[in-house]
Amino acid sequence: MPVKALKATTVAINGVKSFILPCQKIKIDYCNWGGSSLGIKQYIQSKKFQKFAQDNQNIQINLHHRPGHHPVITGYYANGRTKPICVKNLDLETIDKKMDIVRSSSGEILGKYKHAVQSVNESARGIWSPLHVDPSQRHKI
Amino acid sequence: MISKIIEKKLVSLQLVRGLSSSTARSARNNAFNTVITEEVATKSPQLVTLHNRLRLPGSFKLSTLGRCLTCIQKDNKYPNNVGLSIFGKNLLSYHATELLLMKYPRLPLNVLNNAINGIIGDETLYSIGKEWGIQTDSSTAVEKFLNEEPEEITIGRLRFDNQNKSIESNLTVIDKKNTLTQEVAMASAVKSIVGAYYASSKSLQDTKKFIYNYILTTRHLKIQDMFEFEQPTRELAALCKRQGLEQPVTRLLSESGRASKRPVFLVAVFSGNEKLGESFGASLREAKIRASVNALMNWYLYSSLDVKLPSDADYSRETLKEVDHGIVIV
Amino acid sequence: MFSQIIKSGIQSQKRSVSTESLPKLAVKNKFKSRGSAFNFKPQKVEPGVYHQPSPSIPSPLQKTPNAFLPASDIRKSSSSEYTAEDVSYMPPLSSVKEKKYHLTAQQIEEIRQLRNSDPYTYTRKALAKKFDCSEFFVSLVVDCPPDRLKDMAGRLDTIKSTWSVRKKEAKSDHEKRKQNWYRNA
Amino acid sequence: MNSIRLLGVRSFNGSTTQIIPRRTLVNTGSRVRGMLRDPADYLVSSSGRRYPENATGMAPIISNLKNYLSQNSVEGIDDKVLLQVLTHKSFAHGKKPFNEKLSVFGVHLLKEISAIHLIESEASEGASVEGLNVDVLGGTLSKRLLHKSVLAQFTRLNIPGIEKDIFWRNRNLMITDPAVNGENVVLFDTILATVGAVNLIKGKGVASDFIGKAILSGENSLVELAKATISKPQENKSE
Repeated sequence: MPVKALKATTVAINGVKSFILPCQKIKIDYCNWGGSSLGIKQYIQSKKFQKFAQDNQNIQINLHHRPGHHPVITGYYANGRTKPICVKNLDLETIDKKMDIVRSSSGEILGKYKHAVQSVNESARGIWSPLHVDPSQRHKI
Repeated sequence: MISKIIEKKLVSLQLVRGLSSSTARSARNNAFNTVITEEVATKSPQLVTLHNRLRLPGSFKLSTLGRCLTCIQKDNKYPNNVGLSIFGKNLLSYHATELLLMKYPRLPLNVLNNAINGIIGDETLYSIGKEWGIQTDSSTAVEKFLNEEPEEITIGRLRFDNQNKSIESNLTVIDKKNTLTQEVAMASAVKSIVGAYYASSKSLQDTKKFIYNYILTTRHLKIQDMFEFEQPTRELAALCKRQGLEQPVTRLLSESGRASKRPVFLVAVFSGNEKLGESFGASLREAKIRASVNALMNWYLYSSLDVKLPSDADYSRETLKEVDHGIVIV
Repeated sequence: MFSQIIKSGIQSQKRSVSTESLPKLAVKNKFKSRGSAFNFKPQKVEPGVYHQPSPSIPSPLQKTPNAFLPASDIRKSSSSEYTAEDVSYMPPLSSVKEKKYHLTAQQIEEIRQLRNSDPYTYTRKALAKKFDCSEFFVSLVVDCPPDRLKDMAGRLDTIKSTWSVRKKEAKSDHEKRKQNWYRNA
Repeated sequence: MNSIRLLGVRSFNGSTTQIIPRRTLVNTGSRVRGMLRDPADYLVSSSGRRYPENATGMAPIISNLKNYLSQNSVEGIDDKVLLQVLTHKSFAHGKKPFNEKLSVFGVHLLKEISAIHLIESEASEGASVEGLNVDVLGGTLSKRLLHKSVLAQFTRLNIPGIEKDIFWRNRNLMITDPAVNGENVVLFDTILATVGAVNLIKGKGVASDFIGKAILSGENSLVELAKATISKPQENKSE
């Protein structure tokens, strides 16, 4: 009865040998009539947007005319979540910043992490054990 | 690459069966006259972004990428990716086996197979495909027709006969006859991208680099959690006998709280006066079993300092005298 | 810590100095240890090379015992005085029984017949005592007759039926924990 | 019949290994369940060859394999590794080093190299990708190529006398059909272990040339044998 094998558990680690940007698609909804879409319409025709699209060839960008609504920028991410940001009445520069936020976000729910470092590797010096401490320094009850 | 799509709100329609006429053509037979042409493929936003995301070389045409996303279907409009995915699987399984065998030369075969499945199995390739941003095509032919969905958007998505088709909001049809599940389809797409990578670059070295950069090193495998022993003490004794070591003896190193509710015994297995493995236990019996499990893990998970791969350019192991004996058979 | 330096520093030639022969770092606290555990003032330590092994069980992925290292590995130290341990103060859990292999073929046939003819009087324990061998060896020689197995299983079920629900749960939890023994978990 | 045999346990204390003689009753001849078996019983392969203990005993056994390898310009593989290539897991309860892991290494390399060979040379009716006929891979030829009986047939033809060199345990000597009594499986493992050993010691470059020249081309090459089995009408389906 030699050794038996259990199912493998693998954890995804992005960025070891290659980094794949989590943001895959950005959808820009605008309305041709509403005043709140003024900024987004300027942004779409601006040089900044051309440069953004040229630099990020790995992000699919959809322009979607959605009459009768405020303009929204939605980011679609690898973990399946989306990140909508309303850009109503915003001017060109702010919209550019919002686009950068959507691009560089990972799509995870924002929150505080308990530990500063999250690692998949075992600790280098192992789990501390009182029975392995040098007898001269052992804790005396 | 900006493309303007008018995404109309979907009108929920009574499905009209068999609208799209399909000539009787066996799914296996790939001799099609309609092939994904390069100029249609370059217009597809999904293909261009996927090509950039994986930093594929210029020789990797977008039409080939389009073919990688065409799984086997009842009425295939374009040639499918079955051959490519089989070829990709061969490339992947060689490199995964080589990596694991050279890193852990004494790994038992069943653990090796599970580990290979952990790195390049369908489940893993499904999550890799999602990370690569491969979108699956879930709209039916009728919805495509009504939305006037252009051809380049359709070929940019993973197309396959889904095993569970959702007709209405709460009704899904599960039809197992030659259909694919989401995992199998996505995995076949990832495998065929690997196969197509060799086809376009025609060099095994570059393909190996791609496999390592985008597939093998993107998963961390917890190999130490994959072992289970049935009679570790007997197996350790058989191992020591086979390797010519002295019969293992379990010794008590230190303990705490023997008379209390939670005793802790630190026990180690020695061959002569060399320690093979040690562990804790709430009872002496548990500690002894855990110590021999630890000793066997120390044996099976041996890894040398300088791991070299046969597929490296400057590889030669003339000095290698002994290959791993094999699994311990009790 | 120190072994890392050795591992990275000397790649090609054999290990010349062993970590065990270096003095251990005994950092003493100037004041009473329990009281000033949080206000630790170490005594002066002369500069030099100390060996501070990590107080934990080394993981199979990071360290292989010397006896298991193949001859071609540079970490293997040929003479074991570097890696041997003083086992004099470590008592063996059970006395080391030397396997005797003293039973002849006829005696083994006899064990089989006795066991099959009347398993209730000739139990494994009785046969082991009679032929001066281990009970495990008796089980190697002959399987327990099926009717006795069924009878024993029946008795065990009647005992288990008297268990309370809490005891049943405790026993099944124990079985689950025992599974981890065999999985290095 | 019990013969008293000095079976020793080598104790590893430092450099010297010391044999501790002790009186051990060992059973030879017919098997008695529970008795310690005399190693001489199970160290003989089903072709009557004894497992060699030293280098001189090893030379005649590995000569066929060694000649085959040197004919295909593959030198420098250690004799012990060649002996391990010829030893199957079923021999001597796995007490001697066996070739299971080498054959796993070999099968994956052979699959990859033969896949490349097929898509470059074989025609297929499907649309080719960058000039490679990838749709050959799903077909019967690629499945036949790595079928146990085809590879075993290949080994018999190309390495004469290999069946007698291999150390394995034949479960039932009465059955002579190689497909059933396990001889095909053992030959299949041996040729794959040879490929694995060449790959492990000489590297992938040498191994893929070896596969390209010796296995996939040449007079009775694997591809022709596979094609022969396809065109020939199947007499027994059990093949």
